[in-house]
Amino acid sequence: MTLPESDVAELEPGIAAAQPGPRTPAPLGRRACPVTLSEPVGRYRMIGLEDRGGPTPLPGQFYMLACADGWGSDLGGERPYLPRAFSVCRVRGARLDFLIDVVGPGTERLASMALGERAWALGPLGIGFTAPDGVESSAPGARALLVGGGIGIAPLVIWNEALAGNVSNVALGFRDEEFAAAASLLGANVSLATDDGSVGHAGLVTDLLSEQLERNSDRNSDRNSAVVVYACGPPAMLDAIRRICTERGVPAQLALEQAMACGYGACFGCVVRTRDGYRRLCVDGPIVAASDLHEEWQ
Amino acid sequence: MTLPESDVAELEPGIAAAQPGPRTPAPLGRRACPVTLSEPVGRYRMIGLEDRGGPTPLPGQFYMLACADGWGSDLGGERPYLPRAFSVCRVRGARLDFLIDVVGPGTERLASMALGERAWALGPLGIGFTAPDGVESSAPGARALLVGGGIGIAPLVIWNEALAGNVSNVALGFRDEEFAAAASLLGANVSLATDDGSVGHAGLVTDLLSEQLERNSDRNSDRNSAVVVYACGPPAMLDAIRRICTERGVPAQLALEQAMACGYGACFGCVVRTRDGYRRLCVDGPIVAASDLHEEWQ
Amino acid sequence: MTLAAQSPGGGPDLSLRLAGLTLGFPVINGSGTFDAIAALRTFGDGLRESFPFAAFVSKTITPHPRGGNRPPRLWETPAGMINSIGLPNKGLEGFLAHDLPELGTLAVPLVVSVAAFDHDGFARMVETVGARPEVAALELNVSCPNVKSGCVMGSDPRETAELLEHVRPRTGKPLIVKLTPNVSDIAPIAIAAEQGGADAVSLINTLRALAIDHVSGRPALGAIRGGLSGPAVRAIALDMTHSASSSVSVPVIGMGGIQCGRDALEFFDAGANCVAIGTENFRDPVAGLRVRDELAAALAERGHGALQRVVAPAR
Amino acid sequence: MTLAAQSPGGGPDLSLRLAGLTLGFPVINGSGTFDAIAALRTFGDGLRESFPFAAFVSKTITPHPRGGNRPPRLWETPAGMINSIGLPNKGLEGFLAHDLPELGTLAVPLVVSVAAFDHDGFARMVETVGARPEVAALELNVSCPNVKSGCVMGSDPRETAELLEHVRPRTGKPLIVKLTPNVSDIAPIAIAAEQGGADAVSLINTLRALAIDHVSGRPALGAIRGGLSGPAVRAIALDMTHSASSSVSVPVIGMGGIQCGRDALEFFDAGANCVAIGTENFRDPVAGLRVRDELAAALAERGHGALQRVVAPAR
Ligand SMILES: Cc1cc2nc3c(=O)[nH]c(=O)nc-3n(C[C@H](O)[C@H](O)[C@H](O)COP(=O)(O)OP(=O)(O)OC[C@H]3O[C@@H](n4cnc5c(N)ncnc54)[C@H](O)[C@@H]3O)c2cc1C
Ligand SMILES: Cc1cc2nc3c(=O)[nH]c(=O)nc-3n(C[C@H](O)[C@H](O)[C@H](O)COP(=O)(O)OP(=O)(O)OC[C@H]3O[C@@H](n4cnc5c(N)ncnc54)[C@H](O)[C@@H]3O)c2cc1C
Ligand SMILES: Cc1cc2nc3c(=O)[nH]c(=O)nc-3n(C[C@H](O)[C@H](O)[C@H](O)COP(=O)(O)O)c2cc1C
Ligand SMILES: Cc1cc2nc3c(=O)[nH]c(=O)nc-3n(C[C@H](O)[C@H](O)[C@H](O)COP(=O)(O)O)c2cc1C
Ligand code: FES
Ligand code: FES
Repeated sequence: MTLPESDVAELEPGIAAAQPGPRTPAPLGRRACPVTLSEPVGRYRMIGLEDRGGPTPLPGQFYMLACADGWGSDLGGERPYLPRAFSVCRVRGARLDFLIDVVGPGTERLASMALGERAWALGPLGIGFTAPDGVESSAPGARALLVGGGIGIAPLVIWNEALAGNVSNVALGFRDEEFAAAASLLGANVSLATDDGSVGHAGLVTDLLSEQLERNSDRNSDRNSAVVVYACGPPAMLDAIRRICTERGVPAQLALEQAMACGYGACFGCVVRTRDGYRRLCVDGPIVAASDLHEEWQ
Repeated sequence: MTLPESDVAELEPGIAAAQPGPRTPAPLGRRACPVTLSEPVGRYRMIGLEDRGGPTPLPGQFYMLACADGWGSDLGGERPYLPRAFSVCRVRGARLDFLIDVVGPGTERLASMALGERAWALGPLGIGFTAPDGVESSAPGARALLVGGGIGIAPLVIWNEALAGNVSNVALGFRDEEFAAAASLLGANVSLATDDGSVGHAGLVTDLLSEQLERNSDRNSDRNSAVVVYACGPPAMLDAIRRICTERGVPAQLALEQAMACGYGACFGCVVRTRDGYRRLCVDGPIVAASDLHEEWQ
Repeated sequence: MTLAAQSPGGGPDLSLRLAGLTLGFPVINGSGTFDAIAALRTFGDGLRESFPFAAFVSKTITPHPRGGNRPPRLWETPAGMINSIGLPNKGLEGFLAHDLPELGTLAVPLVVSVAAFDHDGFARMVETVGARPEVAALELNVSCPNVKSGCVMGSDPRETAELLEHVRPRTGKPLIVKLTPNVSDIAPIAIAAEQGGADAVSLINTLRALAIDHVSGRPALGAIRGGLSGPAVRAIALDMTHSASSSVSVPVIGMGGIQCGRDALEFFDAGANCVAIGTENFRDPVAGLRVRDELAAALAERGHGALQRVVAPAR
Repeated sequence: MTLAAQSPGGGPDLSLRLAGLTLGFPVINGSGTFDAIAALRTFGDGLRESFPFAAFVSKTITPHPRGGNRPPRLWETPAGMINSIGLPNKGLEGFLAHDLPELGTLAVPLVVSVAAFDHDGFARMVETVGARPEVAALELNVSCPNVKSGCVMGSDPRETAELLEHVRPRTGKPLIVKLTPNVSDIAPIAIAAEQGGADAVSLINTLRALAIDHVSGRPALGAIRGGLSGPAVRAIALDMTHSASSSVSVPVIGMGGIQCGRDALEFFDAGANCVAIGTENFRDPVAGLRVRDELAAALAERGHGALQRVVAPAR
């Protein structure tokens, strides 16, 4: 095989402007936090870290985590080497809970941590979700509509708790019933979709979203501005949501992911393409307004 | 600072001839062996590996060991990366016992293995000790004189057991009483020396050796050929023994150490300088006749 | 210098003069591995009080704005990482207007890293940036493996000499030349930089590298190629630091895979006069201070002579 | 070819023709990282039945005997190691008299690696070794960083071309040129080798590196400098494999830090036609067979097209 030879920098997109966004600053320096909770949640694992010195994060913010020992533990010094990004899923006193989906060496090592073991935590990082009434182009009294796919439910859990009664609906999509067990973290009032139909709607969670928005606009042709969509999940799902919401003029806040090395703006590695250029997700995200994304952001 | 700029190969010493030596060949391939023993012995740790498929090693042979998991476990993929060499210390059925002195990341990791954890073992490797009657220039009916320094007792334990009644004396040197507790592995009939005098002779184990040889020759001017010295320990000790034995015409077999990458002759890294050139300790050692060593072998 | 030269435990004075700069301790950052402005937004003003480096080296800026390479831009490797960031920056004008004023408020000397794609561009950068009072020194990035010109200028002694000829007259400020490791022999290039009037050399930049995605079997990074950094390259960086420091008498800033004080000490042993932290900043934002303290401890263990050698003014 | 081309589990046929050799599977050893004679002494005749490589590449031999460098010769680094072995060997005569007959009894094709310190020495080596019937191919080591001449010949396209001009006429056997990574751009050197009549190129050799002993602060290796190998260099080796394979049409033997079948597949993805195992042999003497099996499994996962591409005769 011959690989494409082009290594010319792509110059056009430029660098996007800094985002204000709600932000709790992080203390300078990572903290060694003991694991005080480890429990399965469906096919995921919830790991709780006792972060005594740390501030309370805002929903949507994230932490860079690495085990204090055994990070890079394969024979021959293989990965993980860099810390990994995780949205805060719940806050219980000084304990920060992270919901972990094992997809590679870093998540495997983190999910296997024993109680009392310590992990390095840096955070809270990035900007959090903006409440419905703060979102540009939302109607007064707008309510939240939460849409999650798979592990994307993590930041929605804490956001759901923070919004308390102000959530009109929660729609979650999972691979199958086993994964869907994690939906319990968002309470009882949840619409479910699964790929295999083992529970809830057999199909995409975006079907549920479209249906919901349809119902809203049936009632009142102007009512879609009375909801703000908050979504987190795989890129294809988020792009579908972006298109659906753009079409209907519904404001949406998306929690995006990109591989990160540092989490605090140092490496310029975590960019996503927005309308005004490349934006670092770690300092100017991970929450991005759907309307800010470039058509070809994926 | 300016480092010396010379990187010219040292050409003169040449490559030494292959050594026959007693050798049990190793099965081709490393084996994953569970830990079935872990106990402190003085300040050292004895780790037993169940090597069901493997052959019985000869005293003086060694194994290359690496933990199956967590080898290279520091943050950032630091050392250990290569396996480490260990003399077999005892054989109990299919269990191979290794006595480990923690001096760096590899020995630390190996000594910390839990029961049931598995280590890769490749061996037996190298050549073993030759019994007194097989040693060149030894007198018929010669007896063994074992001299060990610190962790150097490891191969002497199995050799002492193999020689059974044919050992005239065992002299061991340690840093202090705590380390000296490991002398019990060689039974009761042991002369001890410690650096701090906390037990036995206050001074070097080579003092005990000289004394012993003195006593032998007092009895009979020709009797020194009736002993063969077997020694293992730090290089300075082994060099002293080499000089003492050369002076008195006593044959000596030394178990040497050198950093090893492979243990089976592949890398040419483990050489020691002998009279006829560089010898690979892993295939033509680690047991080397004192008289073979170059004056400046250290 | 306002920085505490003492480690918190009351360690030894590690301050030094380097290429005309006064540094509280011999640890700075590698260009492009710490963004002081983003870090201020993340960590707040706490960063000012315990800024992790004795000087701040900016990300490389170029004459015109650049968005950088298409993502993905990061790939993890054994004991290291590959980046294909592609020098995103606001361009000379954008930098002077937006970033420089804020960087000027830091309590440590500011080194601005510049690159261009021809001699005139480089000369203009050096002249314009060098004229700004906030700027203590300039670093010439002639070594970035992501951008063609950088590679060419820094991989040949003659090219390096010609570049210095063009830019040296444009500023009285100290010039640091950052060398690329993608060469057969780094010594002649360090010598060319010195003879051209460089006040210091820094090395190493990243090594050209490729990442393959296992699932697709295709290059994993948007820009195909990238640059390798981290502990994996440390032994190579040490060798080049030794080569460079044995062949020039200007100070040498050593970097490449430094994670802790012991690693830093290896660079001093190999002839460096100062070290820089790159990739390790990503794992620990205050790695600079930690390395300072660990270095002080390691020096103390070695005894007084060792300490003097490290903090001695550059040859 | 007598070697089983099937993995024990009855995997796919991975046999290939490479530079005139028939290989049971596309995995050989890197020169100097496996000593078949010492391994036979260690493992006995079991080694013959399951020889870990599809061809055996000897340690580099030189015109005259060499003892090699003063110990210590080994140093461990993050995800790698530095060696300063220094090409110990019995010299041409000693090799022909003592080693070659025994190596000739192996069941796999024998590649003899040769080096010399001038063109005539190289030519003599190639002619004499090439004339022996036990020898299937020769590898020219123009890249060993421990020996001055090697570095020079392999780090410049013209030098490489001149060398090939001298040695190519001396043998009809396949010539493999082993490239050094200590260069700015490996493509012109691969091209020079091809134009000079090389039947294949292999890469990479080790990267020049330095180890410092922490206690003394002095170089840890007897020969000061050494060469870095192991997973730490893999991303660099992949990039150079890609560069070389995009610029020549002779087959490319890729190596550098391969530990498992997935690593090997990365090299095929980058354009290699065969891979070699080096440092990993030290950790696992049957790494070659393991990589073969893991590669077969990884290819099976990718599907039929992938398999064909790897085992297809070289372009
Ligand atoms: C802001 C943010 C919040 C997040 N929140 C959560 C959360 O709450 N819960 C959660 O489970 N996850 C979360 N993630 C995702 C999580 O960070 C990743 O799943 C994690 O980093 C994967 O690491 P790993 O080592 O397990 O797997 P990796 O193997 O590192 O990651 C798997 C992915 O990386 C790619 N990959 C393979 N090899 C390499 C390599 N050598 N270098 C780089 N990439 C490679 C693969 O293509 C694959 O897509 C979040 C990510 C971000 C950015
Ligand atoms: C034939 C043989 C038999 C042996 N038998 C035994 C035994 O029975 N019991 C036992 O406890 N030990 C034995 N040893 C010694 C044992 O192999 C070493 O102590 C072990 O390899 C040390 O590994 P480590 O990772 O713990 O320490 P390392 O840190 O690898 O070793 C410590 C030594 O290595 C040097 N060093 C430091 N950094 C590095 C580096 N980056 N790369 C290379 N070297 C470095 C240091 O100077 C120090 O001398 C034997 C050795 C040989 C050759
Ligand atoms: C993400 C990233 C971005 C970098 N950007 C630059 C840059 O803009 N200019 C530059 O001269 N070097 C740049 N470098 C190179 C570093 O300054 C440093 O030379 C290199 O990473 C080696 O040091 P390390 O191993 O400690 O990271 C960059 C390195 C990384 C990892
Ligand atoms: C101990 C050692 C000795 C080597 N000797 C030689 C040699 O004699 N000739 C040669 O061409 N390459 C030699 N090499 C280089 C290897 O063949 C190989 O190119 C390099 O190690 C990269 O592959 P790896 O990372 O898989 O080890 C040697 C490498 C090592 C580690
Ligand atoms: S992760 Fe480094 S800049 Fe965002
Ligand atoms: S350890 Fe490799 S040859 Fe002895």
